[in-house]
Amino acid sequence: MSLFARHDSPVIGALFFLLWGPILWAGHLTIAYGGQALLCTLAASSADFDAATAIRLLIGVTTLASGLASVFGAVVPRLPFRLLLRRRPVDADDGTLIGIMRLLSALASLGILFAGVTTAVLPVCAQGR
Amino acid sequence: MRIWKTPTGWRLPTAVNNTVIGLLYIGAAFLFFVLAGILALVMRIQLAVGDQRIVTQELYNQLFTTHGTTMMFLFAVPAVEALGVMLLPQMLAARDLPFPRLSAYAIWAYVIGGLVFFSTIFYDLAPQGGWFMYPPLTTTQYSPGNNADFWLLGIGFIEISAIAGAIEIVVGTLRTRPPGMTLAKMPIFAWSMLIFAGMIIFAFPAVILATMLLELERAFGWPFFSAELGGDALLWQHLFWFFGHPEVYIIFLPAAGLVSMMVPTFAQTPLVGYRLIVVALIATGFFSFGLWVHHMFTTGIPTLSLAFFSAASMAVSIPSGIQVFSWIATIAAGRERFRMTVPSLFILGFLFIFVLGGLTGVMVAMVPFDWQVHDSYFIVAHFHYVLVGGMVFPLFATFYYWAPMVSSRMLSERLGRWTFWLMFMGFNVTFFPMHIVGLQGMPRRVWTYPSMMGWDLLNTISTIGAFIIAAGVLVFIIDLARNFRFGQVGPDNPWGAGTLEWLPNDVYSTRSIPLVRSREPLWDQQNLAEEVKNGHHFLPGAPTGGRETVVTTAIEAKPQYIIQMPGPSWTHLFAAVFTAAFFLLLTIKAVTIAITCGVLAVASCLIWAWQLDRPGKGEVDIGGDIRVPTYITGPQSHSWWAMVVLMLVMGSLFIAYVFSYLYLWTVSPDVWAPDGSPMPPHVAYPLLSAGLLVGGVALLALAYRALPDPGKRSWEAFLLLVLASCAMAAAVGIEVWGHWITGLRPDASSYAAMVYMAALLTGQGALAVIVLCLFAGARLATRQMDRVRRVTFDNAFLLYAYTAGQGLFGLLLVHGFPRLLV
Amino acid sequence: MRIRDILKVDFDQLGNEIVVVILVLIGGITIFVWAGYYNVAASEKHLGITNWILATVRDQSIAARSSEIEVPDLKDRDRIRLGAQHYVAGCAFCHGIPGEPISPIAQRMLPAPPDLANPVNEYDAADHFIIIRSGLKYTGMPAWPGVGRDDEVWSVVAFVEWLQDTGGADRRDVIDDAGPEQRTGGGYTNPEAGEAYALSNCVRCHGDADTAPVSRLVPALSSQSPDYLRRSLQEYRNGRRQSGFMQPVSANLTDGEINQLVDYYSGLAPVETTSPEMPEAASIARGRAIAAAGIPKQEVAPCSSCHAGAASLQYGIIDGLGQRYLAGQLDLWRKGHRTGSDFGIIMARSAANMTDEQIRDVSAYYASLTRDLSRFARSSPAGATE
Amino acid sequence: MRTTARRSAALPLLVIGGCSVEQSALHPTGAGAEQIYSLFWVMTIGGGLIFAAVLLCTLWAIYGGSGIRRTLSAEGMIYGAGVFFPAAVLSALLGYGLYLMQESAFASSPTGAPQIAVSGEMWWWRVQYRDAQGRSLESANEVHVPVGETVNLALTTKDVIHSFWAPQLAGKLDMIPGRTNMLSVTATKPGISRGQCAEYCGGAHALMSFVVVAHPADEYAQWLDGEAAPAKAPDTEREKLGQDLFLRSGCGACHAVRGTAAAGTIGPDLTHVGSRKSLGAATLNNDEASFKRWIVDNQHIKPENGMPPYRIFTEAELDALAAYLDGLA
Repeated sequence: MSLFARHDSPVIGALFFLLWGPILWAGHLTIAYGGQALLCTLAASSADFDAATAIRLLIGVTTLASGLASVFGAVVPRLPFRLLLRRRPVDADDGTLIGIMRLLSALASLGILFAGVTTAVLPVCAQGR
Repeated sequence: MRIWKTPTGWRLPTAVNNTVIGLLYIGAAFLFFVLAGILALVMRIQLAVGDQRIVTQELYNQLFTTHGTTMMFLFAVPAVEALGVMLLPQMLAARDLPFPRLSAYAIWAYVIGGLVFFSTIFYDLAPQGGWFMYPPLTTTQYSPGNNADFWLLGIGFIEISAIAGAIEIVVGTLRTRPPGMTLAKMPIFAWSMLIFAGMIIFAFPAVILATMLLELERAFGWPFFSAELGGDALLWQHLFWFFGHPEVYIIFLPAAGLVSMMVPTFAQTPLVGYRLIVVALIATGFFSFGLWVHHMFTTGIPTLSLAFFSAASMAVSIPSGIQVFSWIATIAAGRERFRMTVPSLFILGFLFIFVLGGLTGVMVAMVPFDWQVHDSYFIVAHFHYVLVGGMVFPLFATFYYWAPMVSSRMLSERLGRWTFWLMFMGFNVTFFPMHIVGLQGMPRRVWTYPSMMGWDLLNTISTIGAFIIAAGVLVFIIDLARNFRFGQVGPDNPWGAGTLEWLPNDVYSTRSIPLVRSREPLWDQQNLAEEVKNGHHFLPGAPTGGRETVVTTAIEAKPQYIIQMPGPSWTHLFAAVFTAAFFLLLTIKAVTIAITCGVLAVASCLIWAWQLDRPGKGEVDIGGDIRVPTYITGPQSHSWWAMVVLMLVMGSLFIAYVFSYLYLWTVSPDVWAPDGSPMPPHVAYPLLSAGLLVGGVALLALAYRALPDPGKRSWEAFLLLVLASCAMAAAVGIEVWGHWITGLRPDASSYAAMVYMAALLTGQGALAVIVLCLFAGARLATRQMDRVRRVTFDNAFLLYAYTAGQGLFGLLLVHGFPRLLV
Repeated sequence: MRIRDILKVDFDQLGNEIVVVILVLIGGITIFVWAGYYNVAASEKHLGITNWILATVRDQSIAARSSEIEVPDLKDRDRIRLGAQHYVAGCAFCHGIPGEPISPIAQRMLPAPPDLANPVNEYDAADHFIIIRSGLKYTGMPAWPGVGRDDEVWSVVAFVEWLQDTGGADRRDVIDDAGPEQRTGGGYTNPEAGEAYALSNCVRCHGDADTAPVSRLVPALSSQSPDYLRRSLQEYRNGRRQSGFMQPVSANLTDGEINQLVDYYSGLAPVETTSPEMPEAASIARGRAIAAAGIPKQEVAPCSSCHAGAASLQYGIIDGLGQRYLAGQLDLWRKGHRTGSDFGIIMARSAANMTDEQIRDVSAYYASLTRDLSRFARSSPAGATE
Repeated sequence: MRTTARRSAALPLLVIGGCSVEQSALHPTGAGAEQIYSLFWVMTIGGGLIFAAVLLCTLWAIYGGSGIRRTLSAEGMIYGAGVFFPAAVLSALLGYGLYLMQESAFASSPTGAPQIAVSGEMWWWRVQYRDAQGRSLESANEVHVPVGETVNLALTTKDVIHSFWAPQLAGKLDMIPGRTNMLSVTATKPGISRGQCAEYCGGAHALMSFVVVAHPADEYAQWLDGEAAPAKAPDTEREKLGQDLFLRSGCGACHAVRGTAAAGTIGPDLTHVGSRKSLGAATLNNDEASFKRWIVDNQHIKPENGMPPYRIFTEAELDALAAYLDGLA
């Protein structure tokens, strides 16, 4: 089979590698929005529960964690490549996949930053109108 | 070749070849575009000046609802899916899509359902709730007639045909690429169709669940959306817009992919920034799922939540920026000047309008500004700029660019230019003034406005513009009528493009499937066309004696095996007709006839499936001394992949349900179990039900081991299959029975409705699984399934395992969550 | 694949024969019709086969439409007695009354109107409802004149069912009791003969100075507001108010006759109804609340603001009317069958969102009141427009 | 194909109060609207420049010299113009947006401020004023606010989703069944402006408008007292006949006129209907002719609205009734 590449990559692994950034961004948004909604409901039902700090803490930590993970993916793509595709990048096609993955992770980290920074500024559960 | 001959005469509807049904698909989509366009003209006449009473209030409300619904559901998504069905196989040099009858079924269901839905405007039965159908306006209290049901059932069922097409395109893009076309060498249109299909798989189920909930509330009073019984009108908006916004990107991405195919041809240079455009497509696809709440900025949701989605709405504009600048770079990188043909004119028109629409999009992503312009004519202007600019202009470019592939004569340049300039000028004259009228306070969806408001002049200009667009489309239709000759393929590669769809191909696509080494094979491999024509590449003949194409691995595109594809048949056509009849008869409450049509639809599907899964023909040589099997089971089989994609669809439907369950708890905790409603039954019930589900899976594992050798029959496997189906049915029955005896009735509160909804979703899956298991049993009994030839069994096993898993998680949620709150 | 080959279907062989057969058929039918060969005279009996075909088509069509009809309680004496009155006035001419022969004119119709006392074909109550409400083409059986007045049709159906069960044996209790001779509105002395005849048509059902209405479904007109009575009769006459009973009766009343009837009835003192059904107190209490405050959540206005105290006399006085009559009228407004007149539209707006239980309660409350006669001593405002 | 003769039934609308009443977000007279107005201009100018730049690049790419085309075709240009430049602009824009949202979030005044409860009902607005003295009085289709003072609007709905939008005051806020949304507005200039329902609510959604009247601070208390007073007794003979007709024709079943027997809560409160700036939720001008046309023909002016047409009066009675209602200043 000299006509074709010498390696075979696991499909699921390749998929998760390619979407490394976006998946982190999606996780961050789910935790942020879902956490805020659930905690605001708890705060509404029981007076003593202080929603503001809990939400800011939760979203702060999630932003930090997912932001760093996606920046890490953008800066050192070879590690997740070896981890998920269980082989080393070899030829131009792998180079293209890595290139795509890096920019996606960079964009995702920007999205995470955009969403994360809002928590620091705005009141947590207020309707604010 | 005789094998691929398209049936003629009154047997034409049985055709499944992608070019034939693709053309029907495009034709139907264009017909709906013209019809909805005429509705828009009537609306513009009514709004030309203030205080007009040409169109009554009720008719206008039906007009704008039908215009919106037809454009979004019956024109936009089907048109891009049709381009996928028509162009993708040719671009990937595949003989056809992996499941030709499935796409034929989807297309016929769409055509019939769409025509019946659109016809409701003629006999005063068209829905009046707007294309978004917000409850409580669309509940029976405020829309008592059948109008709303036509939207809920008619459009709901057409989404099912869109999902069928999406499954087809995912498997087609990943598995039927020509040998050598690795992921990184795939044409951009294939990338955009892959992401398009992926988005449909995760977005459409949300609106299908919402449609089911609203139809249940309208028909049986399950209070999901009525506030006094614990429901919430915003639940519908969340579910609808979680689908709504990805849908507009579902419409835009394929159009962007088409532009990325045409620009390099007219610049006669490879696309600059291939990676960047792929990143842009994937990023747009992902970010579009994270910004649905920007349609709900004015509903009083806390500002912090709004800020999350405002951030995501801004982030999504970056990928569009990347694509625009990549196209400009490609135009600049062209050796000679960018050729000014009709398609390139449409592309430049697209750039102009889409960029302006994108900028107003960023403006509207700002929450405070959206508080001012939401639901005003500013938004009408914005989305027409991004949708008409972003999709209709590339579509017209595609008509002119790819016409030679299906018509023996090219469309005329002269008429084409007239069409372009009329549409371009008309578009801006119509929709730019709407920005100003919107800011002057004119809200959307108003059948008239007082003439003292000073909006008359701008609205009159918009009406004149609308007629100019109509003139442009008319010129295009004249051009179509004069030059489009349905018949053998036109001149070879008139534009000098680089991608495979311009290889000389006939009804069976290319004579042989080429080995691909780069992104523009026609440019890089000189006499590829002659080599392919003389059959020097893969699969020149038809070794299995039927319709087949090569299946390659997803990433590296190494040949793996040959698919044997089914040919023309009546069964999928009847299945489509009866499915359409089932849903549409339900809307007018003719229940008995509807159920019979439903049963007939399932029967036709079973007959259709009976002709599939033909025995393998052993190893065959496909050329280049490569021998591949013709029958394969297990995770590499394309039907396994299709089942996985189907399970993703059912999974996202279930996740949307879990979101709705938790959301309704946050809205009305007082209605929830410990104090608001009776507690779920004793834990024995869910445990028994769960036990049955897990037991069923075990039974199927045993049946797998008991599969007979080829040619023999095994009664144990048959028995195990039947037992497993009964176990599943019993599990669902016990779950429902458990709740019924606690006195919980589904129409009591939103909590109760949600509890029964879980059982209903699992029951829906169970019904499909039982039919599949019994079908597998029948195959087993007639010696058509054995240890080697077991694709049907694999599919049944997969679906069974998934439904059991979903059932278990449903039990955990419904029985566990209330106990957490105690 | 040309368009030609795609649509080419081998019609050629079949074509010729089909065309010939069609031409022959058309020619034959035109000659048969043009020459007037078929004898449409009612005196000539149908051929056996034609009879069978017409009968089967008729019965199948009736059966198809009567399958989903819900049959109310037809043993209800009030329905039977009301139905009897209409039957005597309208239907007897063709279908005859037990003991009296069918008029010779009706006997010469083809198909002849069936003698309902001893039925030939086995129609059930639902079939009778469809026949009486929708009528039968080409048979002389008219459709029910009051559009949407299914309640009236059920009264006639109740009487027909009673007629078929008993064969008209105990006529006295049902028909004769309210026969035209006994109830001439005794105390009313009016010289012109015409008025006496007009009054006899009203007295048959509504009773007179000393007899109560023939059934609880019939409203007692004594001491009713004269403006309301005048307007009702005018609306029955010009068809803006639909009723199978009242429209035929008031179709050729002159204004003079209307005024005299109005003066007669509005001057009478209310007559004690023979067996007033006593609704239970809880229902009356709920009814009183609705009458006083309405149901704002369902946009139902309080009844007292138009039907009590100083309200205009254009709105009828409903104290003391029968509960079943009031409930029936409210149901008509809710279904939109009494919105022909300007006043009907106003009443329909309130009745639109009422539930069955609320209608029963309000009707029970007003039925339990005794009429306050001083209400219309003052002069009422200028008459309402036509 | 434009209609030549305008059908006679089209209802001519006179201009309310002399000048054409503004409903434009481009002429803000409220604090919220002014902030958004400045944001609008910043974004429009910025957007315009970017749009021009993109057009310029496209023209250069097609017709430019080989030098400019070489720079444009470099992948680095896509990174620069397509990723970094938008990221920078969007970050600034996001910052500006968060600043504004934070402003409006903390600007919503404490509970002490005067409160107006506005309830959206299918195709008109029920407005209840609750002031410091605890008085609660009802009016319809008009929102009176003091200039300079923040007012809290409690937005609810009786049936479907509506949206309270007074473009000159502030952004819109939806009225969702089962929820009460609080919108705080601060008028900055006295004068009359107009607002409209912005969320499609079926039927006559297009005719569900209202008038916003901003009173100078000192006059507001005086206006409120006037509004709280019961209805003025009719003085002329025609008005007395009109009141008598009003009470005896059952109008009190749905409408309330404080100080008379009419106490209905289904329809709008008519105690001071004569002084309102418009009729039929800002669909008709407020004069006797409009009263008569509304009473007799409201189903044609505003199809499917809640009031049945009252065609039971003679011409003389109608005049009296209209005079009485117009007199309820």
